[in-house]
Amino acid sequence: MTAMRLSVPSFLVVLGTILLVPVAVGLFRDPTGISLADALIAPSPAFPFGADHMGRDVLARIAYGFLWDSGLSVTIVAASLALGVGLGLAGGYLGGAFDGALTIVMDLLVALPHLVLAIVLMAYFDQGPVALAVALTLPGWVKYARLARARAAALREADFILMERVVGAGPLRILLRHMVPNVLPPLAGLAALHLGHTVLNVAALGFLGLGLQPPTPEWGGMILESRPYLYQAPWLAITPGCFVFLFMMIFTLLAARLEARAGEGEREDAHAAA
Amino acid sequence: MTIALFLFRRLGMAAATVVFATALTFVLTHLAPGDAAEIILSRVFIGDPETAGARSDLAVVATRFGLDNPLALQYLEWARNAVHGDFGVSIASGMPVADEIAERLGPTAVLALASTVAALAVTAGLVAAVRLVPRTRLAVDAAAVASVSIPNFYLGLVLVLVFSLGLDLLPVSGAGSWRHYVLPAAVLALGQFGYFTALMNASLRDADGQLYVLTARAKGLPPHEVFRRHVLRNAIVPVVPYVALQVAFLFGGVVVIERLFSLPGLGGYLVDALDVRNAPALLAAIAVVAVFVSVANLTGDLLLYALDPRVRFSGRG
Amino acid sequence: MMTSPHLRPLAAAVLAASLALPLQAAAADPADTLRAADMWEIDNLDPARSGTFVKEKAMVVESLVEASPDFSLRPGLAASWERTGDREWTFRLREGVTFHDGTPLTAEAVVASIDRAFKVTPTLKTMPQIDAVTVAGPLSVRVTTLVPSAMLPATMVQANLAIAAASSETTAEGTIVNPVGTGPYKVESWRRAEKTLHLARNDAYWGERPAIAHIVFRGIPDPSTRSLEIQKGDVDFVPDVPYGDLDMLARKGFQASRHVTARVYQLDFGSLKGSPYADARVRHAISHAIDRKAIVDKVLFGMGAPSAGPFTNGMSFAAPGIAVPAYDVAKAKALLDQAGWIEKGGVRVKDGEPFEVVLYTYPQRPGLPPIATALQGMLARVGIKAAVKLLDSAAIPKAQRPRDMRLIALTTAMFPDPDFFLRRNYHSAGANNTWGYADPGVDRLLDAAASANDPAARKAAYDEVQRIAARDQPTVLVSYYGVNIVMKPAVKGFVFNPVAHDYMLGTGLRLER
Amino acid sequence: MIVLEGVGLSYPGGLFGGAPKPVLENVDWVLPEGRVFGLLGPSGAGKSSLAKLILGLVAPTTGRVRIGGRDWRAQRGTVLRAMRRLVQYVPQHPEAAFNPRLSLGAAMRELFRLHDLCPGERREAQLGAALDRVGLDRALLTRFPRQVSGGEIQRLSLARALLLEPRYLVLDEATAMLDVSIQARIMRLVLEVAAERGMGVLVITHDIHLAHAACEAVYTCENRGVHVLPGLVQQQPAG
Repeated sequence: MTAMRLSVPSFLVVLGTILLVPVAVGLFRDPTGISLADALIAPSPAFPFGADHMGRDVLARIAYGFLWDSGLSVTIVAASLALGVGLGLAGGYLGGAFDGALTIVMDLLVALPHLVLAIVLMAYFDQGPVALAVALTLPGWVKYARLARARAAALREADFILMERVVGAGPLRILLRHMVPNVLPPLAGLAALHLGHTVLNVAALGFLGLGLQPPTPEWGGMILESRPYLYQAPWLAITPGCFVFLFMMIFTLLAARLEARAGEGEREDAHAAA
Repeated sequence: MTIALFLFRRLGMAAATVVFATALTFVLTHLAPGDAAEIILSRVFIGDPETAGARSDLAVVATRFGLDNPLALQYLEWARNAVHGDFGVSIASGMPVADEIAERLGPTAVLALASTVAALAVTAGLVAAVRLVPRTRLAVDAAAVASVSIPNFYLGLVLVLVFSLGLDLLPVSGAGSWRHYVLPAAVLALGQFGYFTALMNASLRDADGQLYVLTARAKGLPPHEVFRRHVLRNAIVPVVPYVALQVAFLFGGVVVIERLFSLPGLGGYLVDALDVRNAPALLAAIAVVAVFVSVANLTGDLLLYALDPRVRFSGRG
Repeated sequence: MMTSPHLRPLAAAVLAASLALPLQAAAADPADTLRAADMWEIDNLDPARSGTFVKEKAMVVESLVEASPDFSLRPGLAASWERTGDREWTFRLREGVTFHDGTPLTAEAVVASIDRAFKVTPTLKTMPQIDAVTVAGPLSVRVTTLVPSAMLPATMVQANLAIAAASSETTAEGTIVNPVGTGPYKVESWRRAEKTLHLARNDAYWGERPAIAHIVFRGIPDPSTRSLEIQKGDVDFVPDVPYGDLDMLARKGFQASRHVTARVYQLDFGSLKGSPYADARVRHAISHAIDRKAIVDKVLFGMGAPSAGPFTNGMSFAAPGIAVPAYDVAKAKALLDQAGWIEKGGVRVKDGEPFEVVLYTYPQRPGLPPIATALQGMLARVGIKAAVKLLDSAAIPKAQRPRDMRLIALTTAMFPDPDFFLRRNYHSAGANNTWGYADPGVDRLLDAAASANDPAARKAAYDEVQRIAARDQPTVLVSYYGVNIVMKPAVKGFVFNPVAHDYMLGTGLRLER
Repeated sequence: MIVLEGVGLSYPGGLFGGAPKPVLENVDWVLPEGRVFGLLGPSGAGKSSLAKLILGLVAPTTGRVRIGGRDWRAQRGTVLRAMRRLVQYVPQHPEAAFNPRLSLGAAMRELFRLHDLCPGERREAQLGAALDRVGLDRALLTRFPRQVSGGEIQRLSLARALLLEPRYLVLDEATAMLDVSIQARIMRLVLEVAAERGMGVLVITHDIHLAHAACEAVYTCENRGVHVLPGLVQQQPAG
């Protein structure tokens, strides 16, 4: 996505506004209040995005769905980042048997389709938010670890790291104070893209009935729940779909922006690892 | 590194992947809440998941399916049979899993190939447009962003509404003729071309800056000649291996799309197996997916190896 | 177009693959072919496993005994039966019946078929406890049971005990893939890759000859897809479209109908001991808190009906005089107050413990998650805080604590005898009775009725059990399960048979294109 | 005193890469305190490997490297940290010897915390004195490594080494990248400090003139061993 010539920052502001304004409004409304009398009401002043088959306010469910989807995705990306950078640095810096084992585990995990792995994990575990976070973090950390490991292996031989050892810094200090700050910046673009993908995957799992379970407001689950009413109430499917799309688009553009900043050389690493 | 050594390592890794994937799934299916014998008893024999069976029948089922053996032994037994092409009997249908899987390979292969080819064709068109038609860059970039951003299950719903019901052009679901593949393949292709376009554009830009391209320009060759003879050829080469490596990603999409369109392929089989806790079918499907992806990764690696000399020395991990 | 040499082989491969696919299934005369969708995958044709499909829908095989729409028994392949001993029943076969391959229906053929079914599906032999099935004469079959059983003829109605000829083609493991039966239709071809089964009329059928010459069945497990398919026009008959689609389909000119089946949505308590539900007032309060009519009308879009007892009015074994529990929030609140559960800030509390529970259900039956969500709202109104959680049905029992509830959909007549449901749910040793309901009177009534000979005495006992259950509310019945049928206008003569597990096509169908 | 006893070093050949590659074999070498030695040799001969062995950054494949009687390999924790202070290093590329994401001041101040060098209130004064000694302005401390000149950062590199008051200093082609006048000034500074503190110095270089000018004895590193360069030995001290 480096081929982006759109005026990315202004575009991001516009898209972000479209996403966040309804969310901000919807958070003041009730996402779970069931009122069967209001079932399948079309968009109107009382229900700007309509009401679903339980008479629940779709605007409120979109807003709380945003909290769930984005909150979970941020958690998953943060956990993947921490795990990936931690393991990757340790592997790259320590080398030896640990690095060998890490390489094998990473090769095994990249060779499996991530969504398939997550689907299988979700099907066999209690389908709550914790399980979902674990199921998507498990394959998610690998791309960070690959990059971090490569950078750490290069940094290990860097003069300034050698000098830290000469002046007596311990391995933990070297890792945290000197390696991490030098490994993280190129990962920002990757993380932005990962965040978008994670929302997409959370929603896809929800759509397959394997993600967060109803009545939790979650965008993919909302699309699944709306399928039977595609005719009478198409807005039920269209609205959450648009929000997933919007979210993913924002982070794709952001990733492009961050990647362009991170520079040409590191871009190639990111593609190879992704 | 020699090619033999490279192949040896990659094949070893592929085998390890298949073992890892199936062993993990095997353990998961056994750790899952709900007694395996109970599930088989009520779903296979009684045919009604809510109707509990008699205690005495549980023992019969456990013995017949070897469920009272230690877990490792059960896995080894499964693997031994799987190597001989015997994947056991499906809990959902009672039919041999191997037969069911064999029937479902075709639709998935057609879907994967058709969508990849279509995505590449769209990519080629867009890349050419950017080069040959002025002021299309913005539109192409926007299309690429939209492509990678749209949820495929959502796109599928919209396309069915428009093309099956609105315009009455294509079937809603099922298999049986080429027309059943048009919408699913289109959804997957529309989700993939953005990735290919971005990759291709980046690769083209790199090729643009190469010395021989500048030389060709300096010689006074017309721009489209330069593009065709020097830029394009050198830009395609690095992209080709990534197309093969894309298969793992594609499989995620196949699972969702086959479900959406009731297409009797491997991905739909996998999700159906999960729905009813059909462990034998799930294991076989996972094994086949792992083999598929491993072969694709291997192909991608070999292409990279053949096309990019640097890889020969690093071995890519 | 990119003229990369790498792409040409790919394109060729795709072309070859798409040509290798069979072209659109060429059915016989479309005017004489009914295209039907089923709600399950058509992935097995063994009557002993998929009897519901092969017998009730495809009409390829038949049972010794059949049931009338009121669930009373009527002759099937057996013209008559009688109890010839304490633990013995004898069935006399209908004369002049032949299988699709032309061989006659004999006692040997029946015994061989039933013995094979026992091997394929061992549970058929244990519900109830059958000892042996033997030949008693050329057209006479004897069945002996381990304990005296009054309901044996009813168990013979089970679709999985339908009779298939020994000539039926099987796999190496002995699963039938091409059943040869006695029914009004015979299998023409089973195209598994297309998920379709092609049937042709059996012109030598012993009973009423069906009007439609061919039926093509396609398995479409997704309800939304079935709805789309009939609107698109690629099928003539679909069961169970999304409930909300029915009115729209009727407006578009389709025949859309709702029917009640012998299945019930039931709210079970984790345990009646060591939980709030030990107090019958709490159970009644919950029952009164449920607006059953709103659930049927709004959540299920008119599918099913509010339930009184477990059996619907049309079933011969429903006890008279059992009413649907009234929806009465005030009464529910009063009962909870009496039981010591006092409202505090929206949640009821007793002994410092809030009434907070998990309500489990599973997603496989589409009505369950929305009913659970609606129940959550209704329980909240009386101060019971329930968190809805979806799990696989096999996983729920282990997750459930004594204070949790679960919503399930139970079949009430796997075979047409009241013993099946009442014993499983209300007998202290019943297979479903995980909540531990134990009433010695109920146990005595059920045990006596199981072996009794006199139909009137049995009926009286079962009616009494149903009344006691209504009084005690060991579980809360919410609503009967509904199924809907959507047909094109050209399909005529459909009569819903409530005995079916989903639906039966029947031989009365006609096509008027 | 730095003592190398029968030191050998070889790099592993990799999983499928054939036999290990020997760099040094059976080296016995003693470097007493308070003296300035030179080490000459073609590139790739193992000069840098020797430096890393002495600094304890690489463990010898055979033999032992001891500093003040202690074997590097046996040390852990606080003892190891204290031992690190004894030998300091000024590398060839000083601009790469500082973390690019830390200000130079932060990099220097870390040393105080690391070794608890002196009470907090005296640290700034001490840092100032160290900068004065190498002739640098304190304003430099707010900058980042890529914002200062080669000469400045080399001095800073020296200041960092001296701050820890080592008994030994290893200069690894430390002045090779600088122009001749700056090179001479820095060498003079090193020799002055060494004389003041009685510190030993090992000057690794490929510049034979520099070695002659500055060192009491010059060794060469060739054929996987260390040899005295004949004619230049002033006095071989006793072990």
